[in-house]
Amino acid sequence: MGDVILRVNDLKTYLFLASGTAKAVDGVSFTLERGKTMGIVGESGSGKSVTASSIIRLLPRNTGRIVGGEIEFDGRNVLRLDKKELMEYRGRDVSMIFQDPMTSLDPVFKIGDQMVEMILAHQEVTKDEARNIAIDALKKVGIPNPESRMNSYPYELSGGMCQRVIIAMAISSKPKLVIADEPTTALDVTVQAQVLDLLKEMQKHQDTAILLITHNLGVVWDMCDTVMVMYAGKTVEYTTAKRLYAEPQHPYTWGLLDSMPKLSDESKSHLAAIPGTPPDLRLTGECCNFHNRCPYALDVCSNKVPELIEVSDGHFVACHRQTGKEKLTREVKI
Amino acid sequence: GCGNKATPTTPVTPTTPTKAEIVVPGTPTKGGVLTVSLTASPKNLDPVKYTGTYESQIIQNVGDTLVSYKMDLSEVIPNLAKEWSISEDGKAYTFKLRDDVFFHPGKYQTGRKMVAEDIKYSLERSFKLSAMKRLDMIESVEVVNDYEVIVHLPEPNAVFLTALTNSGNIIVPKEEVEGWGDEFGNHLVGTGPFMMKEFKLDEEAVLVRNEKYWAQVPHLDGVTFKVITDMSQNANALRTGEVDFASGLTGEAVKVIREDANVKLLETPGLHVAYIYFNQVSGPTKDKKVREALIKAVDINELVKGVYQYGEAKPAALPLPPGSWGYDESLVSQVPTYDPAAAKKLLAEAGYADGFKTTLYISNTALRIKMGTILQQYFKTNLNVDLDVQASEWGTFSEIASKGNAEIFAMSWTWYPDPFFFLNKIFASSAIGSLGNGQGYSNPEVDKLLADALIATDQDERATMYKKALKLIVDDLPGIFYANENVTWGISPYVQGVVQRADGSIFLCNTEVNAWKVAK
Amino acid sequence: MIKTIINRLLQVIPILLVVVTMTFILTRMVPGDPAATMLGPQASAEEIAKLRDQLGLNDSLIKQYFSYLGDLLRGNFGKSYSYNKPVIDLILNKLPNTLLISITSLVIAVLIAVPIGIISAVKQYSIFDYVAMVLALVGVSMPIFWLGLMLVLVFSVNLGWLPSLGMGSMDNGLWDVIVHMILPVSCLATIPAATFARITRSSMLEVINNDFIKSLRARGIKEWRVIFLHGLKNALPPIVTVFGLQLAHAFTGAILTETIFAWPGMGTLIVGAVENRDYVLIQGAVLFTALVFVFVNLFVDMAYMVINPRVTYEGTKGGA
Amino acid sequence: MERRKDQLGRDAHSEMLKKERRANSAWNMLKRNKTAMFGLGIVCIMLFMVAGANFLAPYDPNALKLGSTYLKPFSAGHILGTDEFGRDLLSRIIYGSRISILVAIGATFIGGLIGVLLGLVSGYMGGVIDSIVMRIMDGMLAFPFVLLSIILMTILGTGVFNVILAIGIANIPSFARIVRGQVLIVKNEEYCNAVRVIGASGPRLLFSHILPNALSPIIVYATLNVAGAIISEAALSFLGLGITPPTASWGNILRAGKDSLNTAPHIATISGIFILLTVLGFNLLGDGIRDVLDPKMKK
Amino acid sequence: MEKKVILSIRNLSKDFRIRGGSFLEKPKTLHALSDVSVDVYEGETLGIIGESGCGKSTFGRCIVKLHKATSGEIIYNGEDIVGKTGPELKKLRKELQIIFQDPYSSLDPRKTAGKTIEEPMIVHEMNDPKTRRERVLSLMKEVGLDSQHTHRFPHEFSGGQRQRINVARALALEPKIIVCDEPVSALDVSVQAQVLNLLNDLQKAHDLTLIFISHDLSVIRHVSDRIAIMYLGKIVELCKAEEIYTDPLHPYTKALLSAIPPESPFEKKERIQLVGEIPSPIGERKGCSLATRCPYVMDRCRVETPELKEVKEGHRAACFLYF
Ligand SMILES: Nc1ncnc2c1ncn2[C@@H]1O[C@H](COP(=O)(O)OP(=O)(O)OP(=O)(O)O)[C@@H](O)[C@H]1O
Ligand SMILES: Nc1ncnc2c1ncn2[C@@H]1O[C@H](COP(=O)(O)OP(=O)(O)OP(=O)(O)O)[C@@H](O)[C@H]1O
Ligand SMILES: [Mg+2]
Ligand SMILES: [Mg+2]
Repeated sequence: MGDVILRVNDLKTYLFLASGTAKAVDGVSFTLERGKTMGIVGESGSGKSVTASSIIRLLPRNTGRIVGGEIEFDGRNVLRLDKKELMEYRGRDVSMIFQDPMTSLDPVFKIGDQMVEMILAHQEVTKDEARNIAIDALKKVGIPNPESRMNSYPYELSGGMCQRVIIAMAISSKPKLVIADEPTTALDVTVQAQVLDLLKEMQKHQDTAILLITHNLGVVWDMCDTVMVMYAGKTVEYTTAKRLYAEPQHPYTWGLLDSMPKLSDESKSHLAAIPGTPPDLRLTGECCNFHNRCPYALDVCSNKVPELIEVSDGHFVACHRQTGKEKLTREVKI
Repeated sequence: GCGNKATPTTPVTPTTPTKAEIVVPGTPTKGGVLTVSLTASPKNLDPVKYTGTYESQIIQNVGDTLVSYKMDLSEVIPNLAKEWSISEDGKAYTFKLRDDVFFHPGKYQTGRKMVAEDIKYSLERSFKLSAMKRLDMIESVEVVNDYEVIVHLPEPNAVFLTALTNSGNIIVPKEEVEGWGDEFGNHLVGTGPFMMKEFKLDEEAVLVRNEKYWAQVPHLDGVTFKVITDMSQNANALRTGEVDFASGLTGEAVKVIREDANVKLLETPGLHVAYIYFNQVSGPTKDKKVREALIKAVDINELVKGVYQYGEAKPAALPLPPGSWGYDESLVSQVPTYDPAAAKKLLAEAGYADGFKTTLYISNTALRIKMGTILQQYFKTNLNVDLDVQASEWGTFSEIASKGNAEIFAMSWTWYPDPFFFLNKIFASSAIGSLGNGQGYSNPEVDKLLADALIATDQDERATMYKKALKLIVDDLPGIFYANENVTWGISPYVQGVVQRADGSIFLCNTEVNAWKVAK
Repeated sequence: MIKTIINRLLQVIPILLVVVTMTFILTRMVPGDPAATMLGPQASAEEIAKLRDQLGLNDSLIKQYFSYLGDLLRGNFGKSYSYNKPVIDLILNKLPNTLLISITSLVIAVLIAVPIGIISAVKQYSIFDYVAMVLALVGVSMPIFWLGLMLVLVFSVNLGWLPSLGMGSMDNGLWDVIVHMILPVSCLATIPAATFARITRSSMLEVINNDFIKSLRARGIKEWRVIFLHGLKNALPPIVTVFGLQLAHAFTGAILTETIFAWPGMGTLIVGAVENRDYVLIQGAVLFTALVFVFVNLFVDMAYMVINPRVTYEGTKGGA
Repeated sequence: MERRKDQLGRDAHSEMLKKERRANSAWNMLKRNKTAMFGLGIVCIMLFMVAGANFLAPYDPNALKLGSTYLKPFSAGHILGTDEFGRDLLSRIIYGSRISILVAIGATFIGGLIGVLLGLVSGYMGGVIDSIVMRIMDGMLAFPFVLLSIILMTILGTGVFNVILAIGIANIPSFARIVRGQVLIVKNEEYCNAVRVIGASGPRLLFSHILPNALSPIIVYATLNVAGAIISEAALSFLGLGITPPTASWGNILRAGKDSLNTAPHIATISGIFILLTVLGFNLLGDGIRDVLDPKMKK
Repeated sequence: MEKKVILSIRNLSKDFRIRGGSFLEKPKTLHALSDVSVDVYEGETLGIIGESGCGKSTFGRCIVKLHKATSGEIIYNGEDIVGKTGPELKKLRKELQIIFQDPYSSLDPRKTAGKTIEEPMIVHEMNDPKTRRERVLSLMKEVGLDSQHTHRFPHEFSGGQRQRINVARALALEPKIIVCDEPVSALDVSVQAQVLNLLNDLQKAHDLTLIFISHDLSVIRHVSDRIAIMYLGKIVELCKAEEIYTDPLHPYTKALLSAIPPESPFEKKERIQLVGEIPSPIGERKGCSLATRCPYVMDRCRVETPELKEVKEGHRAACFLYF
């Protein structure tokens, strides 16, 4: 066990909506070590972003509330931070990078001003020093002419540049953890590659831990040490990336892996799509959420919530079929 | 008779027994600026260009006319002219001028003496330029010497002297008029008790005392005329002390002022007739029977009570105000009185047993609308006549009414005490097409009498002719002459010496009056 | 920026042309004769005819229209029939007074309403929010003249605190003018204030639900900075637009308010012009009001450019 | 057990969806919005007054009783008192609602109809037509409203229909602008391209797809506009250009009340309150509808 | 195996005029598509790939005549369809359909699924109302929608289902060619698989020709027979699907391939960095559009524009490295 920076245990975050309570996050557990990268994958709406928002305690006002579980960051209980500590926690300890770079910068302020504002908020420096820090950070992320770029408005930059600015901001205060919520989904592949490289670079220099949320398994393979698979608000599988690729255990993970078309795949045969749709998050909670789409479902699956069990060292799975005696094996199709 | 009638000599006294009036000392003191509110905005103070009575209120305090009306309007008295004589044929008027009259100092003269040339200049200017044709009866003005002029008329005209009293005919200095040109109205210069200091359009006109006024030195330091178009605000301003003198109060404002112990209400019968005029040429009202039925269907007393709820008017019967010397009390009994049954019968005789539909055109003022609403009710219940009330603003109303397009219209008329200004303007055939006789009244006998009365010079002789004409008119039942409004002023008790005239003119200082303001 | 302004100025021309033409047609359609109205009830038909001739009203409409246009091009707005004065003088005399109360009332409305709107948005669904918004609704629902008279009754007549009318005079010091402005300005400010409060709230709500606000919070920026700096600046454009529209409304509202408070502004002029069928003056007044409207909107657009850097370049930027 | 099994099954899910659809239907969302329901309540009461004036009004609204003018509220037989002619104020308010609300709705309808058509055509056609129509609309907008109404009223003359027409005409440009803006957005939506691709005609696209999708803001604006039109009617009456007497409208009751503010303050106050309430009602309702329609518009 | 050319695109260009903020400013020209030529064979799937803004959608839209091409020819059934209008165009619409990228915005939110699918038939006056309704049901069944869903509105469907409605609408006219403009990029991986499978099945069943646009190389690779790679409004490489992985020629293709994330955590990739930003398509350009970013750039590339030429049998590239 290395140096754990973030530990999330059985996190439950519910959204209290007019039409009912959506259990957006309903039992998520994982640990993240310093300097490592963890990926969270899962279908759209499975609660990835809500998990991330819970970690920095920025839930939708009025509706979202953390109702259970623990979040521990660097030995501190995040759920108990007061307002002031929270301000320092956000931005200084943890930085967040959102999916769409264009919408995560204030459109009517120059990027330089926004960077300086953030630096001033967390570091005891003068305005000029903050400016220099910002320019340095921009240089690091490979933005040409950082001095003049400081005076650009976000719309004057391309998506990739904006994302680099955001990364520059994220690293300027040397956070211990960067949460990247789908940081490259809005970008082209070539730009995506650059941004990912940049993240890796930053991690190498600052020994930052990264929590990377993505749809794209390829990105996970490229970046992550460990992976958590989420389905309908729950952690269904959690292990190292290599092990997940080589010996995935949860039937949902299998579906996920199989439904991705492969570049090297010659055949134009059918992709293994997972039939059906994910459940409504207001209805989950009393059974295995995947049972109605699972080809291997047993009676017990519709009665009992499977627990997240460590089936082998560092490999957690929440599936009734994998914790019993008779384990399922994946029909591997190449 | 037509109910209680007010005679011109009976003053209307404000009587609210509960009101504890503020009593202020009655000896004149010098000083103080009097603030007077006007209910409409004076636009152009150039005497030949002014059109509204609000303008004349200011002009007549700045300038003097050759002759003027006595404050009780009983006769024309000397003013700038000491005396005058009329030639035998009535075509030449010789005026002897005062020699102690000075113009206000202005930009183009320094307050020189007024001389006969100025009379010539001013009167001829009015003759030529006045849009209102205030002096269209003259031919020429002849200067005899510095203090004597002769005005020649092409034919005798009985109202010439009256016309001279109009503030459009004040005497002005040529230098100033020509110096200022179009701007003269903003820098009016005359010979009157007050000098114009500043004129702010739609806002106020500031006048200051003329120390060299020939008649007497005004007590007041000055007068400020303020424009307040909203009637309730007029009353409010008087009550808050923002103005000292609110002219032309109507409606509730009258009551508010009457009941406020801190301010006084002055009322006097006006030279005013409010009337409903039937179309004489077309429509059902062409038939005299129908007109009689309509007249009989309305209880004038009730109507007036309903319209003038605060006692701002008296019921009337004749098309002349009691204050005019042509008025003939004896004719009042000739006017049909309220008799719904007879009215119904008459209407049936005229062939409208089931009533008919007709339209009343009025301008959209509160008083007129009230009248229309009540009239509607009378016509409907007593005659089953459906009266559609069309209230439009003045421009539209006058267009319809003067073109003879209204079956019935209602308005009011107020002018000089000379009957000419009522009867000739409203009933002479020659006036058809103007708003006065928009309904096309035409009676050759009346026309003759009116024409003769205009050239006769003797007032008694004229009065007889007008009374004859009035009788003929009343017999023709041209309309319902239902009310004489009072001239109603609200005034602060600290203001003294103000005299009300039946024509509503405000004179703050002349040969007869000199108002003053007591310091609080 | 300069180009955009010039461009906007060019666009003003067709609008003004429409306004001028419309006014011309409309005024000529209004029944009633300027000459007759001017001369009053006692005038005779022949007097009226003479005056019509003097005023040039006997020319064909087409001729009148083009001669009016020609005069306009030469910067001549004509001469008012009823005042017998150049229209331009009349307007330049009154316009500042109207602008004084309409702009003051707008500024006050903004100063009061924008903070209220912001707090309402931030504390959405709180008691403050509900009370503020219901008051705002009552504010927009208020007939302005009714409000005006009530204000006078209470503050001038009954309490005697404030003058009920007029403009006061600088001769008596600035304070005199200010005191006179209080009632008309409060009367005029009510509706804009209510509108600003509502628009600020909704615009703010939209902005604070944006991703970048979440990002700012995630960066640990202080809440007041997030709301009042970033939030407000982003929420400003609709507020600025409404400011422009409200100025036009305040202008119109001023017509009623001025009547009540005897404020010597465009209101008296315009109502009087219509009543007197003073075609030239109506035309001039409308043209100037339209000019004010158009220029205010021009300023609004410029303000937009300053607030929102994107607007200037909109459209010139293509591709990714 | 069996039910549990179906927990995440198709039936349960479609049941859920149905429930949600019901809950998210515009009406139900509106029902949850308390202020909007309050507004709707007021509007309904007003409409009830309009419809049932004959039964509700205790007196003939135009019957004069010159003996009992200016009775105070709660006088015997006259709950709201009487006016300057002794007419029952309650009856006049009730009948006045007919005129005021008819005028407001009528004016909104006229302004809306013409404005929507102009906006549709100009937004859809673009180019020269757009420029011409919009310049005219700008010109009308730049024309001071009160003046436009005064002039229109003077041209048209008094009377209910003319009041409707005058206010309606004055409302055209705002409608046209809103619709045009909306059309410009909607016509570039992908689903409109989809309709073009299947070969649909212009009118079909315009009326079957663009118009329905541009409608929500128009409905909202129309509700708010009704409120504005009530005030406009009152303002016209205030200037003496409104409805001809003796017909009651809130505006002319208010105006007459203004002339007796000292003697009978209740007249102006009561009519003012009715105007205020109705305007408030329509505004609340309009706001509510906007809130309901908004999230969907964004998606 | 000689395949029949169903659609032949010759030197197709599309410029957009970008009007400045004011009408004093000179409008600029954006070259969204310049001089594109390609043949589409009957029954095949032609994949188009390229980065955002390179003109893929413009290409698709020109084909279905949502855009009017600035120059060039689109020859369908031996006729140039670029200038067609009126009834001729309407007839053409039946044959050429498109499925849009965003399943959410491409359905009229106020029309039920049934109405949406029925509308093309109404427009083209196909069948009587009753058969039309039957056909709607059969189409829905074919794309895998429940017949209960006819009366539902778009917002009541999931993204995958919505895309199925789009497919059904396109199929209603029995077209020969369907342009699929990124039909799955807005969808989740698992749903993406469902839709890809559906398209695959339908193509077989109806003998459709598909022009499939995507920015995801694995998807393109999976569905296409041939692939065209676009860069800044031009096709830079055109080859059989297999060859793109095994034998990419154009430097841009190579860079693209190297930028794609690995397929397993065991695979380590060597990236070909494309330095610099993608140039703007606005204004005139000279030389190869990749010249600013290409690692193999030669002097020639900056002045001359390479044409798309056959480098090998059935494999074309536009790069001076090969000629
Ligand atoms: N502000 C919100 N209001 C209501 N529901 C929300 C809100 N945010 C998220 N949800 C719901 O919570 C659930 C989880 O959302 P979340 O954003 O975490 O999913 P995700 O895994 O990040 O999906 P994606 O991959 O699409 O980003 C979803 O059902 C979503 O609809
Ligand atoms: N209607 C239009 N007006 C002006 N420019 C346009 C228009 N449509 C597209 N463009 C421009 O043309 C270029 C090509 O656009 P296109 O939509 O074809 O790209 P794309 O390859 O489909 O991109 P994406 O992957 O983002 O969908 C872009 O620069 C775009 O901004
Ligand atoms: Mg997410
Ligand atoms: Mg595209």
